[in-house]
Amino acid sequence: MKVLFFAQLREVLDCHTLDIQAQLNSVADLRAQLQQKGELWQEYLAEGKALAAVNQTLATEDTTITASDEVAFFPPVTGG
Amino acid sequence: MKVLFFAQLREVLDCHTLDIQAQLNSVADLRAQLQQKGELWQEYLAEGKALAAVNQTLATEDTTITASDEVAFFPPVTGG
Amino acid sequence: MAQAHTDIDFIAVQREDFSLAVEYAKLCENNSRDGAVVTFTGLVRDLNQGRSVSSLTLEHYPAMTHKALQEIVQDARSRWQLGRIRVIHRVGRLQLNEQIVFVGVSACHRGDAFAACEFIMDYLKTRAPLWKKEQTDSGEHWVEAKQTDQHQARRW
Amino acid sequence: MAQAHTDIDFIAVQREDFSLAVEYAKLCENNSRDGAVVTFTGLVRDLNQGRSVSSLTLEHYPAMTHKALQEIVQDARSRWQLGRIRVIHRVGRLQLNEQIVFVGVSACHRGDAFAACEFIMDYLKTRAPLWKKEQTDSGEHWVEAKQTDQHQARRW
Repeated sequence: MKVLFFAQLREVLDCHTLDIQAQLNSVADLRAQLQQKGELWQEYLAEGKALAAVNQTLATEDTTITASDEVAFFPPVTGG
Repeated sequence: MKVLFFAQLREVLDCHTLDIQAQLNSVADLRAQLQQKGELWQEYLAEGKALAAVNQTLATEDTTITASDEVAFFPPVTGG
Repeated sequence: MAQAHTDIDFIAVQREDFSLAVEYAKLCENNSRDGAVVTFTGLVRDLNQGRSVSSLTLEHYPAMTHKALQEIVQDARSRWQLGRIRVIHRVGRLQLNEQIVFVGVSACHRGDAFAACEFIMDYLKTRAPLWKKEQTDSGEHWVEAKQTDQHQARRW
Repeated sequence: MAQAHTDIDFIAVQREDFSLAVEYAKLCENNSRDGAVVTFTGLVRDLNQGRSVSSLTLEHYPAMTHKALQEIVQDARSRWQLGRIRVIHRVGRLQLNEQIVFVGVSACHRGDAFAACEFIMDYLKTRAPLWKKEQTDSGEHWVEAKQTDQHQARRW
């Protein structure tokens, strides 16, 4: 699946897009897997610190994901 | 004192301005006195049907009035 | 302190139309402090309480209207942190779709601007000495005050 | 039924500036049903959380932003009786005093227009994927989400 990062997250992780092949069932699974990539990933992808969207809709930790989904992680939004 | 009427009240009573000489102490007194002028006055100046302002500020029945005041009666407002 | 704002509040009761663009520019120009601007515009609509309206005549109590609006604006200032406030109410004959009333408020925070703008309209509707007479397909008559306006004003 | 309104809602995410006068005209033209128009405009202000701001850069999630705004607008339509809705959010680099966001709502009744306009702003602030980076006198940094925005969105 395609994983995107935005704003501070994109900058701190120095990563805009990842392609993940692993079999994962939920946003929580994906988050846990990504957090293993290093200390910064551990810290900045913590629940509450990074929101998630699945296929361009805000998601919860339970939201299921499949290989064809686009998942995005980003900080709490600050537009307006 | 000068007494003014506006909108429907002005039309129904066919009166825009009155000059009242009597010694009256409150809006309630003036209202009662005016209501004696006839049936239409009785009906259309009833409390709740006609608001009062003393010197261009919304008043209550207790508001005191003197000979030099400008008192106005009008229907509930409908601007905006 | 509210008194000190009198010179930066703009209140007008007039026959002439107004321009939202001009009013908005006056709320914004040389104002880099306020990040939020809320405006309300009221217009003559074609249906009111089931009657087909073609025009309105707005009567008012000239000596009182400006003063009543000023008191409402100062009341708003005592409740919220506001930047600039502009209130315009038209009087006389107004045709369908014409603008009747404008309230514009700037503030640092949007919550204050929204609350003050709605508060001013709610109070204006129940406290400013203005009366509408409608010209409709069934003749001309005075608009009756609405209970809902009383309720909306009592929320504050 | 909310789906049916999609064609009369205008939602734009753009680099270009917008004109309040043009947006207001589009809310009003050939619209004699709605007597109330409420607009909100957000601008780049000089002070934010104590820092002196000279400009902002707005990043967003292009594939999602429009969709998120559309969902917020449809949510508003399900809660109030509304006429027309227009939402514009700018992205890219914005200087001090520039316009950031516009929300305009028309309705028969002013209470609906006020509530929907504020609701859309509150939801936009917590649900639309946009992020501000400030250029200030102490360097460049990402704006932190405010607790007050979360509280304001939870009221609805």
